[in-house]
Amino acid sequence: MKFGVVQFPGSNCDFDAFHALRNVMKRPTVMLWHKDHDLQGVDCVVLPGGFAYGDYLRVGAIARFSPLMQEVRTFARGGGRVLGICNGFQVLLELGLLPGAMLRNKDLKFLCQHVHIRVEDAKTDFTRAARKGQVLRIPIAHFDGNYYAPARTLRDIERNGQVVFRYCEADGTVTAEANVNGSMGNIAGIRNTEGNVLGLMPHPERASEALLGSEDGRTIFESLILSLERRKPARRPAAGKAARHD
Amino acid sequence: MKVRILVSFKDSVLDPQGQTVTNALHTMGYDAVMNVRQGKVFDLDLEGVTRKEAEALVPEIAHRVLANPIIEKFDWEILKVR
Amino acid sequence: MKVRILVSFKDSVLDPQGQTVTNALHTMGYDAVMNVRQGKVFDLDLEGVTRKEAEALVPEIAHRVLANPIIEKFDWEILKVR
Amino acid sequence: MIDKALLDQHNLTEDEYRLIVELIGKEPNLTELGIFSVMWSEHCGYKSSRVHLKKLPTEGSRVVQGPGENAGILDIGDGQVVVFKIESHNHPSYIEPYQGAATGVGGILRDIFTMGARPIAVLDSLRFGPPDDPKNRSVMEGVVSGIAGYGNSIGVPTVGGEVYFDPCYALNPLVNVFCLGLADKDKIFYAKAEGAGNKVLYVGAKTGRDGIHGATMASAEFGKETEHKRPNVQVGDPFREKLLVEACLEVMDRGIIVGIQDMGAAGLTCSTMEMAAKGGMGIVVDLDKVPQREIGMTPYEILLSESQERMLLVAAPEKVAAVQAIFAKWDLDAPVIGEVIEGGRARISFKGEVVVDVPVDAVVNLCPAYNRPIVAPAPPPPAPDLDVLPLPADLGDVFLKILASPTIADKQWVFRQYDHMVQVNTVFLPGADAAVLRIKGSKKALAMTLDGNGLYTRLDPRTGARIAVAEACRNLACVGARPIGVTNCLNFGNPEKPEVMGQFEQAVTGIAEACRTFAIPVTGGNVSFYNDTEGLSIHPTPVLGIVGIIKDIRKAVRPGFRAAGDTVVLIGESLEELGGTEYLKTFHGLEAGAPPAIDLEQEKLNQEFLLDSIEAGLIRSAHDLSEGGLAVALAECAFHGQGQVGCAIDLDDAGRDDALLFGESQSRIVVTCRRANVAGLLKGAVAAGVPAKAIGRTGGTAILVRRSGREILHVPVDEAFHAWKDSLPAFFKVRT
Ligand SMILES: Nc1ncnc2c1ncn2[C@@H]1O[C@H](COP(=O)(O)OP(=O)(O)O)[C@@H](O)[C@H]1O
Ligand SMILES: [Mg+2]
Repeated sequence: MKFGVVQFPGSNCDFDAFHALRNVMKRPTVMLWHKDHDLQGVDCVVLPGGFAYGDYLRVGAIARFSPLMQEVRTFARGGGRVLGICNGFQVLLELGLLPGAMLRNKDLKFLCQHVHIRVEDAKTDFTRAARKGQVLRIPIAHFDGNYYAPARTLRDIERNGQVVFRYCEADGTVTAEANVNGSMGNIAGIRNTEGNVLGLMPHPERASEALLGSEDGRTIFESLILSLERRKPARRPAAGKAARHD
Repeated sequence: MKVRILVSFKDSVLDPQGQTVTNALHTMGYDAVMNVRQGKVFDLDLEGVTRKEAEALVPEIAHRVLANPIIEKFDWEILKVR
Repeated sequence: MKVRILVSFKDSVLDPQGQTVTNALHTMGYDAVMNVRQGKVFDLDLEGVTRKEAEALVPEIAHRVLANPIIEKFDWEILKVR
Repeated sequence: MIDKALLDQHNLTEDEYRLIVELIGKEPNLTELGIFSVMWSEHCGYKSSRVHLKKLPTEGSRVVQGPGENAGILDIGDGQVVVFKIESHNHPSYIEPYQGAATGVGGILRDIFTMGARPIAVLDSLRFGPPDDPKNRSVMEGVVSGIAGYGNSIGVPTVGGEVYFDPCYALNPLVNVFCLGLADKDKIFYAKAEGAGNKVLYVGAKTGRDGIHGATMASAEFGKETEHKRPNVQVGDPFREKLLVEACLEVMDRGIIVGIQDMGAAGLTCSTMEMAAKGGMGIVVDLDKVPQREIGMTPYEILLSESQERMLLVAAPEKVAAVQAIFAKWDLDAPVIGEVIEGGRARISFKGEVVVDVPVDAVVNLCPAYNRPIVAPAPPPPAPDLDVLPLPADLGDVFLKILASPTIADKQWVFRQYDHMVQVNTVFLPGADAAVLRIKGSKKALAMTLDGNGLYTRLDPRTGARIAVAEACRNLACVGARPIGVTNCLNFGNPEKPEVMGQFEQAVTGIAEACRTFAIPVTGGNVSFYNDTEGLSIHPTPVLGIVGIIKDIRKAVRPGFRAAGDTVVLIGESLEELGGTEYLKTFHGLEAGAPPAIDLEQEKLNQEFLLDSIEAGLIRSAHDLSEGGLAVALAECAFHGQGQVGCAIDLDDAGRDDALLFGESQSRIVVTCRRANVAGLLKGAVAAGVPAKAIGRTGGTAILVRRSGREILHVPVDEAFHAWKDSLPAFFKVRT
C-alpha cells in the first residue's frame, strides 16, 4: 500500500505528514505535485496542513482548483481514501467532498496548542484502531477552524453519524470551554457519508512520536493502514467488505 | 471595464470580525454605531468584454471563486465602462 | 442610517491577496480579468445621527479605526437614510 | 544642484559628501547620491558602531562564518551547520505594527535561506509600553499577529522569545526577530558575484515605490514630524516568500547558481553592490529589465525601493535556463537583469542611458566610521536605603502582584498565536527556559534563547550586558545545552548623544567580556540606533541570542517539578540585592539602584556544574532565577510540573525577607533531584567550587517558604497559577 501527500504552493506540513507516514509509520509514501494529473497509484491521498496559496481569498479556496484536485475528486468518488488535515480539511470543504465551511476562530486569533478530541465513531477507516469514546491529545494550529454548517446540513451530518471527532475535556466530556475555536457541535473532524473521506483540524502528524509529547495521532494513521492492508486478499481472504471500494 | 464585487456573510452566519469592530467602537465611545458587518470587496479590471458578457462572467467568477455560497452572498456593479 | 465604508490598500502598496487571486483566475482561464484588488467593506448601522453628523463621524471612524492611513485609503457612502 | 538641503534629506553630512566626490572622482548625480545615502546610512554602514563592535570575540573552532555575511554559521558536526542571526524592525513596527513586524520576520528569514539553510526556528524579543494603555495594547496585538501572520504562513515555527513592558517603550516598541536555519556544510552559499560574464537574475516580487529610504528612516530620530510623514511601510507577502524559500533552496541544492543575495534594506542597490564588492568584480544592470509594479518609476526609485520578497542570483550563462525552469515550477519569474563584469565598477542603465557609474568598493566598503563623542553613562538613581525601605506586611500579596506583572506573567497569550510545532522538531515548546529542537536522524538537539533586561542595562550598561549573556547561557544550561555561539541585537538611542554612545560602548564591552569568559564567538548581529521618539530614549536594550547543543536529547531537562518528594537544591549564592528588580519596580514603583552584581567566572563554574550533573543524570528539573527571584522561580517550577506539585522550602540566609524572596542575585539555578542523589550532588558542588544547598522538598499544594522556622510565604499553587496565567489575557478581553 502507498500514501501520497499533496503539495500545494504554500503547503507547509507536507514534509511533516511525509515524515510521519514514511519514517514513523514506515509505509511507502510519495509526494504529489498540485500541477500534475497523476496520483501515482497511491491508496490514500493526504492533504496536508499549511497555507495553500497563502490562505488568500479564503482558506482552501484557490487550492481546490488545482489540476491534481480534480483527480483527487474522481479518486474519492471511486472510494479512494482521502485524509485532509487542517488546511487539507479546509480544501475538502471548498471542494465539496465534505459538507460545511470554516469560519475564523471565535476569538479571531490563530491558535496553536494541544487539544483533546473524542472519537465519536471507531468503525471508520480512520479510527478503527481506536475505541469509541477514546480521548486523543493532539495539537491544533489554525486561524480558521470554526466549523460551520447550515442548520439542515448539520442535522444530516449528526443523523448520519458523520462527526468523527469532537473537542472535549481530558476526561472526554464535551464542553463549551473545550471548544477552543467555536465550532458548531464541538466538531473537530467529519467524514463523508460513504466514509472514505475524512477531514480534521488537529494535526495527527505532530503527535506521532513520544519525543514530541504525544503519540495519539498515530491512531489515525494506524487505522488507515489497517483498513488499507486488510483489503489485500492475501492477508485477509474474506475481503468481502473491502471489495465495495474497489 | 471596472467592476466591483462585494462579498459578505449571509445574515444567518455570525460575523465575529464585525462584532469585534462594533465592540471596539463602543469602547472608544462611538455609541451611535449599533452594528457593523464586515465583508470583502474585489475591484476587477476587465478587458475586451462587453457589458452583456460581463453580466454573465462576473457572477460566474463571484459564485465559483470569490464567494463560498455556503456562508457568503455577493453583489456586484459596473463602476466604469470606459 | 446605514453607511458603507470601503477600505483598500493605496494604489502604490502591494496587494498580495489581489495579486494571488488574479493569478488564480488566469490559471482558470479567466483571461479577461486583467487585475484584481482586494479590500474590506464595513456596513455600519448608525442611530440617532443626522446626515450632517454622519459626514463628520464616518470619516473619523474610518480614519482612526478601520483603516491605517499609512497604507490604506477609504471611501464611504450612505446606503439608506431611513 | 546638490546643496545642503538635499544632503540633509539624504542624511549625509558635507564632509561625507566631499568624501564621496573624492572617492568617485566626480560630483554624483541624484541617483548616485541616493545610493550613497542608503549604503552609508547608520543602518547599512554601521558608522557609529563599527569601531566598538571590533571588541567582540568572533573566533572559535566551530565558526564557519563570522560577522560580515547575511548570517553567522557554526559547525555542529556530522556535516551540518547552523545559520542564525537576529534583526530589529522597531521603527516600522511602531508605524504599522502588523506589517512592520511581519516584514521583519520576512527579512530575517531571507537572511537565513539566502545562505542555503532551511529556516527551522524563529524567536522574537519584544518590548512594549505597559498594557493598561489601549494604545500600547493595540501596538502589541498588531506586532504579535504580524509575527504570527508571517511565520505561521511560511511554516517556520516560532519557538520562543521574550516580552518586557516598560513605559520607555511606549512610543518606541522593540521588535527583534531571530531565525536559525540548518544546512549541509558543503551546500553553503554566499552573496558573491563571481566570474565575468555570469548572469544576474532577479526573482520574486515586482519592485514598487514602497519603502524608499527605509534604511534612512531607521537611521534618524523619530519626532512628531516624522510620524506624520509616515513613509515607507511595506506589506508582507508570506505566500510569495514561501515560494521563494522552496525555489531558492532547490536551485542551491542543484548547485546551479554561483551566488545569491536577498534584497533587504536598500533593496536592489545593496544587493547588486554588495555582491559585486564581495566577489571583487563589477556589475552591469539594466533597470528596464527589472520587473516593476508601478508605471513611471525613476532609476532612483527602482534602485532604492525596499519592496519585500525579492532575491538576486548570479548564475553561469549556460545554467540560466535551468534556474528559470525551477522558478517557473514555483510560479516565479526569474529574468536576467545584468551581468558580472571585470573591473569593480557598477554601471546601471535606464532607457539606454548609463545612470549610475561608481566603484562598488567605495559604496560598500569605504563608508566612514565614526568614533563619536562619549560620556560615561550617568550613575543610576541610588538604591533605596534598605534600612528605611518599608518591608511589605503581606509578602504573599506582593508575590501575587509580581506574578501578575505583565513582564513576569505567563506569555501564552502571545505564543499560542504562533505555530511553534510546524516542521515537527520542537521538543520543548515555549514555556521552558530555552527552546529545544531535535535534529532529525540524530541524537543531538539544538537549544536557543533570547535574553536582555533593558532596565539592568540602563542602570549599569556594562553589568546589564554581561548579565544578558550570562542569563542566556544559563537558560541553555538549564535544559542541558552547552552554548556554541552568539548573535545580538543592540537597541539604543541616538548615537549622536554622547551619553547614548557611552551606554553603547559600555554594553559592547560587557558583552565582549562575558562572551570571552564563556568562550563563545559572536557570529553576527544587528545595531538599531535612533530608538528615540520625541527626544526620549529607550532603555539601552541589548538582546542576546545564544545557540547551544544538547549531546543527547534524551538527557534534556525541563523546568517543572517532576513529582512530590524530590529534593530542591539551590545552586548559587543569594545576596541582599534589590536594585533593578521587578519587585522594586512593581511594588515600590522604583527603577533604581545598581543591578545585581555578576561574577562571570563563578557563573561559568555554576553552569558547568549544572551541565555535568545533567549529563550524569542527577537532575530531575532545572530552572534559572531571573526577574522575580527565588519566589517566582519556584512558582514557575510548580506551574510547569505535572499536576502542579508545590514545594516547602526552608532557608536560613541573612538579610531582608523581601530580598530573599524577590532579589535577583545572579548565577542561581533551582534544581530538583531524587533524595538518594542529594549527597552526591552536593559533594560534587563542593569539589567544583560551586555554592549549592538543599533548601527543601517538592510536594503539597502550596508554595511554602520558611525562614529559620518562620513562615514568610505560603500561597496555594492554584492561586499563584491564576495570578500568573490570567494576567495578560485579562488586558485583552474583548469588552462588550
Ligand atoms: N514573544 C514570545 N514568543 C514566544 N515565546 C515566548 C515569548 N515570550 C516569552 N515566551 C516564552 O515564555 C517562556 C518564559 O519566558 P521568560 O519569562 O522570558 O523566560 P526566562 O526568564 O527564563 O528567560 C519562555 O519559554 C519563552 O520562550
Ligand atoms: Mg528572560
